[in-house]
Amino acid sequence: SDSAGSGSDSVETVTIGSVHPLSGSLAGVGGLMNDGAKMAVEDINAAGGIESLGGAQLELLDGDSQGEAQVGQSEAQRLISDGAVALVGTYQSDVTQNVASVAERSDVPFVIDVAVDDKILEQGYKNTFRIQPDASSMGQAGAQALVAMGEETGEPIDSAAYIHIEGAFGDSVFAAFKEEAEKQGITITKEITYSGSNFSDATTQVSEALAGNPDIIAVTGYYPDNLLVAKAVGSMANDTKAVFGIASGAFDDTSFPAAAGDAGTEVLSANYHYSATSDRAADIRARFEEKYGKPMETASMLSYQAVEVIAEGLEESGSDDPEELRDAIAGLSLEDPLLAFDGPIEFGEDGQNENATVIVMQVLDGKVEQVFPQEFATAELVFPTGSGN
Amino acid sequence: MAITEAPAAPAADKRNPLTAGGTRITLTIGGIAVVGLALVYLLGDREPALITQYLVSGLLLGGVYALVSLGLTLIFGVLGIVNFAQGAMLTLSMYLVYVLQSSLGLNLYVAVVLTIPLLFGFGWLVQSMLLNRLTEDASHDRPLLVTLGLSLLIVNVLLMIFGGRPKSVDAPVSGSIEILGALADTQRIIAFGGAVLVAAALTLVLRKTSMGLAIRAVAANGTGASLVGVNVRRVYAMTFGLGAASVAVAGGLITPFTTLVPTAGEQFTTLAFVIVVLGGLGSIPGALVGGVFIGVLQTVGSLYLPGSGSLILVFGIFVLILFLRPQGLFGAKQ
Amino acid sequence: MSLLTLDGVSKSFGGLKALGETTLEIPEHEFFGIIGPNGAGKTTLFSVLAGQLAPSSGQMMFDGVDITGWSADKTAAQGLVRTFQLMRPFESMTVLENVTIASHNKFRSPHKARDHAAAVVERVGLDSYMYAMSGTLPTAGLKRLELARALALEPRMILLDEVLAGLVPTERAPIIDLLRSIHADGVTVMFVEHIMAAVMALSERLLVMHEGRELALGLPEEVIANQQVIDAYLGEDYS
Amino acid sequence: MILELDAVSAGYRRLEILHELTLGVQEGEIVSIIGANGAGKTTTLRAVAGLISTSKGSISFKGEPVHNTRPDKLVRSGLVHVSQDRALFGNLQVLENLTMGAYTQPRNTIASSLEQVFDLFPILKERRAQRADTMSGGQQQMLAIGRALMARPACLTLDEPSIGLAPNLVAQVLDAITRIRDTGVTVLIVEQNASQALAISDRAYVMESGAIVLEGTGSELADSAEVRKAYLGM
Amino acid sequence: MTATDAPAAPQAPKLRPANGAKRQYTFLLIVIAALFFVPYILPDSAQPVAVRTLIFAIMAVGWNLMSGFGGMFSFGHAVFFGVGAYTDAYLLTAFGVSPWLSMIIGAVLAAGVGLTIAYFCLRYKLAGSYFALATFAFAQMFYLLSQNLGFLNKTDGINVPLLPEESWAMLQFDQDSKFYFWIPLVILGLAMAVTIYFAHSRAGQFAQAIRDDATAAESLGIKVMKYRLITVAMSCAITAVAGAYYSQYYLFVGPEQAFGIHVSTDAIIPAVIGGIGTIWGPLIGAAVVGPLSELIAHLLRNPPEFLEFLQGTSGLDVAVYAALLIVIVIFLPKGIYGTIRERMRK
Ligand SMILES: Nc1ncnc2c1ncn2[C@@H]1O[C@H](COP(=O)(O)OP(=O)(O)OP(=O)(O)O)[C@@H](O)[C@H]1O
Ligand SMILES: Nc1ncnc2c1ncn2[C@@H]1O[C@H](COP(=O)(O)OP(=O)(O)OP(=O)(O)O)[C@@H](O)[C@H]1O
Ligand SMILES: [Mg+2]
Ligand SMILES: [Mg+2]
Repeated sequence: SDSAGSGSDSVETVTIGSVHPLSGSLAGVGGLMNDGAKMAVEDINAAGGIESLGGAQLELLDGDSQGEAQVGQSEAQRLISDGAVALVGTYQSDVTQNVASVAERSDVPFVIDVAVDDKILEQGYKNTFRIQPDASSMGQAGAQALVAMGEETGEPIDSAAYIHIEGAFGDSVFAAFKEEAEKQGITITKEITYSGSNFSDATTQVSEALAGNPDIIAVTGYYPDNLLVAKAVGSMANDTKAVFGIASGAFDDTSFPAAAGDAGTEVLSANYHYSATSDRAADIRARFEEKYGKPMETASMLSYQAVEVIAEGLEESGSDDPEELRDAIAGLSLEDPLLAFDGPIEFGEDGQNENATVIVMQVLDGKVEQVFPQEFATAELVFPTGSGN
Repeated sequence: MAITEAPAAPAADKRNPLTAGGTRITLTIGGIAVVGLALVYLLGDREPALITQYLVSGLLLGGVYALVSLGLTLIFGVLGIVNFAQGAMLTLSMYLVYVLQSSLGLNLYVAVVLTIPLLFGFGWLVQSMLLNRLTEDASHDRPLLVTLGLSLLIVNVLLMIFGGRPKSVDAPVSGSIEILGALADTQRIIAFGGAVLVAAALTLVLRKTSMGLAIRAVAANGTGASLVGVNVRRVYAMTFGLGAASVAVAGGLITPFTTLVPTAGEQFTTLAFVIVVLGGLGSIPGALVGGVFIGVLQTVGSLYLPGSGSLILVFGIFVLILFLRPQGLFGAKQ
Repeated sequence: MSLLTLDGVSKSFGGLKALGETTLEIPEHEFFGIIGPNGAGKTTLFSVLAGQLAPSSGQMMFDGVDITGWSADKTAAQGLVRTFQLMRPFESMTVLENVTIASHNKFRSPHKARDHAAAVVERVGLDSYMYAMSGTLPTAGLKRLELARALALEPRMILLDEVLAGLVPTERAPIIDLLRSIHADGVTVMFVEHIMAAVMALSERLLVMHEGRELALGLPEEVIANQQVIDAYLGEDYS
Repeated sequence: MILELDAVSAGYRRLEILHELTLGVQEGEIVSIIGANGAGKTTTLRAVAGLISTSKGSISFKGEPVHNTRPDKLVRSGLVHVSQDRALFGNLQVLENLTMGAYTQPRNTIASSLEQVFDLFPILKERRAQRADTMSGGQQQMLAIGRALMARPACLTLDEPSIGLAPNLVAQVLDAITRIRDTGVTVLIVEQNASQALAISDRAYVMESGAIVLEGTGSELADSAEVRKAYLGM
Repeated sequence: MTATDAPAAPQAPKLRPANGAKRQYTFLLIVIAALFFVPYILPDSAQPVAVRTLIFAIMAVGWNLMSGFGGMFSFGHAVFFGVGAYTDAYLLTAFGVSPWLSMIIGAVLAAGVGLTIAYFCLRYKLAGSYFALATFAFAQMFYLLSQNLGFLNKTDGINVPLLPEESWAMLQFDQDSKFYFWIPLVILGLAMAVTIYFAHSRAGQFAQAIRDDATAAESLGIKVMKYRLITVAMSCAITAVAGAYYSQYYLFVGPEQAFGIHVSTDAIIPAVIGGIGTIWGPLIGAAVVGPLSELIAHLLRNPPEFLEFLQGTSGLDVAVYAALLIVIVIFLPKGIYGTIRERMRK
């Protein structure tokens, strides 16, 4: 690809490629993410574009991975040869993997908005960055949050049963959780796995989890299956203190409270999340919802953020040369993140955002509220929850 | 229709395979199941209460599987079509229920009843517009590709209309009851009942109506049927329509406990094939028993093989049965 | 010395004994006819001999070799070849290709196999259909094709299952002549037929089967005079 | 004429087999078609039965044009075909096959039709609970004819009903056909056993390469030197 | 008695003299030579699609051997593709084995797996849809197994590490290198050559005879199981090479990419669309199907004015693709090549 810019400051448009699953089973979230990225581009352009490039306008080219790794890869290649100087994407770990290799070979920076697998950044690729926390740090942070919440409410947690999806995502979140939890004195009474591709009833998994009388049931997985888990817990007599999602695809989704009904009440979720206490985030969400008629989920906010990261990189480097852009992103410190993070967005050696972290949400009054830590809280934590009945 | 090369036994099953009860087979499967479960209870090294919960959940899951498979067994058994759009049709019916409920504010079960004729019509159209010619050519690769295309088409059109965000419906009943200390979700019990009802209704249609007679005749010999005055194309369309109508019941009854996205039904397609072949092509009781059998096998199996492990077991048993009893549990030998 | 010997050979399908214990000796170069009512077990006998079906009991010797339980391809390679009552052409192939398939088993060289096949096709009188797709042949052509494929294997003994059925009388004559010439070449022939004129003209010995068993065996004239044969098979017109 | 073919052309895909073929059958007749293998006899009956479409010409039944009409509609109007391969419902019982034959008839007539068929072929009554595909060749042929009769045809077309049958059965079947005709059914029959067929026929056609070359009464043709030489092998 | 005019004599059957394999080899050479220049014509952005199309074509050629020429309809070719893909990725990452060698090892392994599966399916006389479903079930088992096997990294899949330099031995080039196109092109050429050779060989003729009528073939002395298995082994081996190349080109393989249902259908669709059981069918089919979804997506991204309103509707491109697929299957019953050939013959 020879479309990389010259580095002069007479550029008119800078192209960013966005690869997300716009069709297939993940089309729902993929579409939201694409819209998030689009809106970021529009906002930046409306605010005068990239100043250091003489007010250059951003342009977003979108690619549809269809949820398949090889399609994602060829879409990424297409976008780069059509002039993209940076990529954002892609939601799925395997697709992200392939896009990361394209980015590396083409020397184009790639900012991962969502993709959880630790492994992606373990390849030693220098062009790939990730904003969200990775799987193992979420597991670890989840355990820490749990302990802290227990201490704060005076309801110490001694044991947990863990239900998670099979595969890299679930396994690594669980492993990190377990390590940290055991360090903190929490026993894991049971690890129960299920297959994500064929899961239409969670009663057995939940009853197995409840059999050990754990203080809490921890859950990691995607939307449909976690919804099933919540419903199953809701239907069974138990005296656990809480259902606690860690990197759960469902529990902090805006559609979850309605879908789960009573079973969703007071369910907790430790996850990366848009910052509900940030006015900037609130403004973006409001405009998003008005524009697209759909609530802006966290994943979508991450795509927005990823475009901002690239824009900031362009601003810093004053060049649309991908390699200079890459260096600028690597050295970035982006204040006022839209996500509830522990500080500015800064990438470590491996490209991971070092200040990425999870916060705890809870379903209260049919809404997802941020409850922990205190600095991000929008509502009062209820713990132990009513799920023990 | 696909026929194995296995030599035929004389007068194997004098009854008609579409509705044959297969008492002996039922007893055999029942026996194996009871012995297997007894072994699990005695030697399984798990708490009995837990096993009971798995068993009950497995039975109820089996009911769902059976519901989805009942329509397929007609389509596969009579028309010989490997219908890859089964899962997509299931999703379609779920969205129809959703639309009826959210736009007209109908009670869920009323919506389900209204969906039945809609899907019947859909099935009728699909068969008469897309598949009839291929069915007559007795080709099996082309219908397979057409239904594959159809499945993609349905899923993506749903995506275009409804987007990919999860939807949900309100159910008038909820909660659960206790059976032998195990918890059984009311909606799933209703779905199970639905499966039995649909099976009974289909059996009645096949046994007692002249259309049922015609369907059986077409299944036995298409040309022969046309030579006694059966409008074969109409029977094809009717059969696909009936298959689709059963799918409507399935979709409607599982909607309350399923996350409604355009790909929601997909996970059932594969297992439905396993169940239909297991039960015997075109056998209504076979689909029912096969569904329950697979549901229990998968669920109880997951006590020892968690996650996808129990599915390997399911496919393993499937292949074994294909080898040892290719006509399926309830199929008469060809 | 007998070419083919059956000793107590039988075949059952489930509970049905399609072929009862049969003992039979066919000397080299005999022209041996079989008749019998529908369902008597004639085709079953052929299938057992040719290896399509494994016998339920008994022993079969061909050319001094025990062929009991042999598969069809092995039996054919040994020189015992059958044709089918319901014709089974390889429909995606031309007539010549059909026959070449068989002659490939005799000749490794593709050219030799082809030339041999072409000669056989001519011999059975299908030369004008040489390159026609076999699926479009009329009945008479298919019957000849069945014969041609069997002949291309240069068998020692050939089992013909109703090669004349479905042929109009005028079509029968050339096939009957062909069978005679095959026999004259030294091939032992065993055939099943319902067309009595041909049966009488061709058979040196005639076996009548009934419900899987031998009802009569002997010279054709003797056999058709047998009252039991008339009752079970021929009907009053022949009495 | 209850059945009339006028300059009918038909065939398979692009291959035309029948070339402007013309023939007719009077009510209450047995008419047979004889001819060489591949002459197109089966094709003719299949065109009449609606199993293949015609490209030219017309077929009329009871005065109505019926070419390119679906087989099931023809059955309803009384034109019933027994195909060469019998097309029985193999995994259904004999009785079910027969009942199915009366698919187009009012239910209350089934019993009396059955009685007639059983009269004609007592063996079917005896074996009514047997699966069709386990019956012997001749029995299956009787079942096929019996099933056709259940539809109470005005006109019955039969394709080689005696093929592969033992000599005594050939006689039986042909005899049955005469008796069927005697009940008022018109019969159009294709037969290899030309001499026996001609013996029971009122009229007959000789077919060659997809067209009619000779027609006459059964005995005329049976006596014709030309026919004897060409088709009877005498 | 009336005599009608004797009709015209039956037309003599059309002759179809043997057309040796030579003409087909020549044609193949011309086609491959012409395709050689494709990377010079295509824009960079289309090259990945071209490579993907070639991979489809190789799979389809492999599938067609077993299912088209051999008549054993496989609905589980993902098994062989996946075995090839994983063999490559695993041997490379675990032992640093060169992909060229892995292709051969993968092919041999896949042939072995194919032989085992086919042997049992054939032994138990599965045919038609039953055979298809059995192979499908095996593919599902492999899929589930690969998700559960630790040495294959479970659901994580295996990454092929990126090399700093181009390397022929390790089959890695610059992202836009034309070799990424030419190598599968040569593999495709070889696979086609194998098909042509096989179709005309004694073994291939036997296989086709068995497909048409196994009982008749056996009674003519053909060892049915042997020739069926030969066909299966070749088919699986070719498909595995496609899989190995996949791992090298995409540098990543996981259970879904290796054994997913869509992999099996990717092998079937081009062959059926092009013409099943024909030599050129899979090639033509792949050439049509491979770029189809891309073309539709392209059209919808930059729609002509009257279609402007469709822009950005997610799912539309796949829906259009699906509709076209249905139409092609229904209206070209013998596939594109099969239909053309039939027209020409008549
Ligand atoms: N594969 C099979 N399974 C069960 N029964 C069979 C099978 N093949 C043949 N039979 C039965 O075995 C008996 C003998 O059949 P066979 O085909 O040998 O008769 P045949 O003497 O050749 O009759 P025809 O003159 O009608 O050809 C029949 O009753 C038939 O129904
Ligand atoms: N399905 C078909 N496709 C192509 N050609 C066919 C088909 N069926 C028959 N034919 C051809 O049509 C011609 C007439 O066949 P038809 O069966 O009508 O003859 P027939 O007079 O009944 O002869 P037979 O005595 O052999 O039954 C033959 O040349 C035959 O090869
Ligand atoms: Mg016979
Ligand atoms: Mg005929």
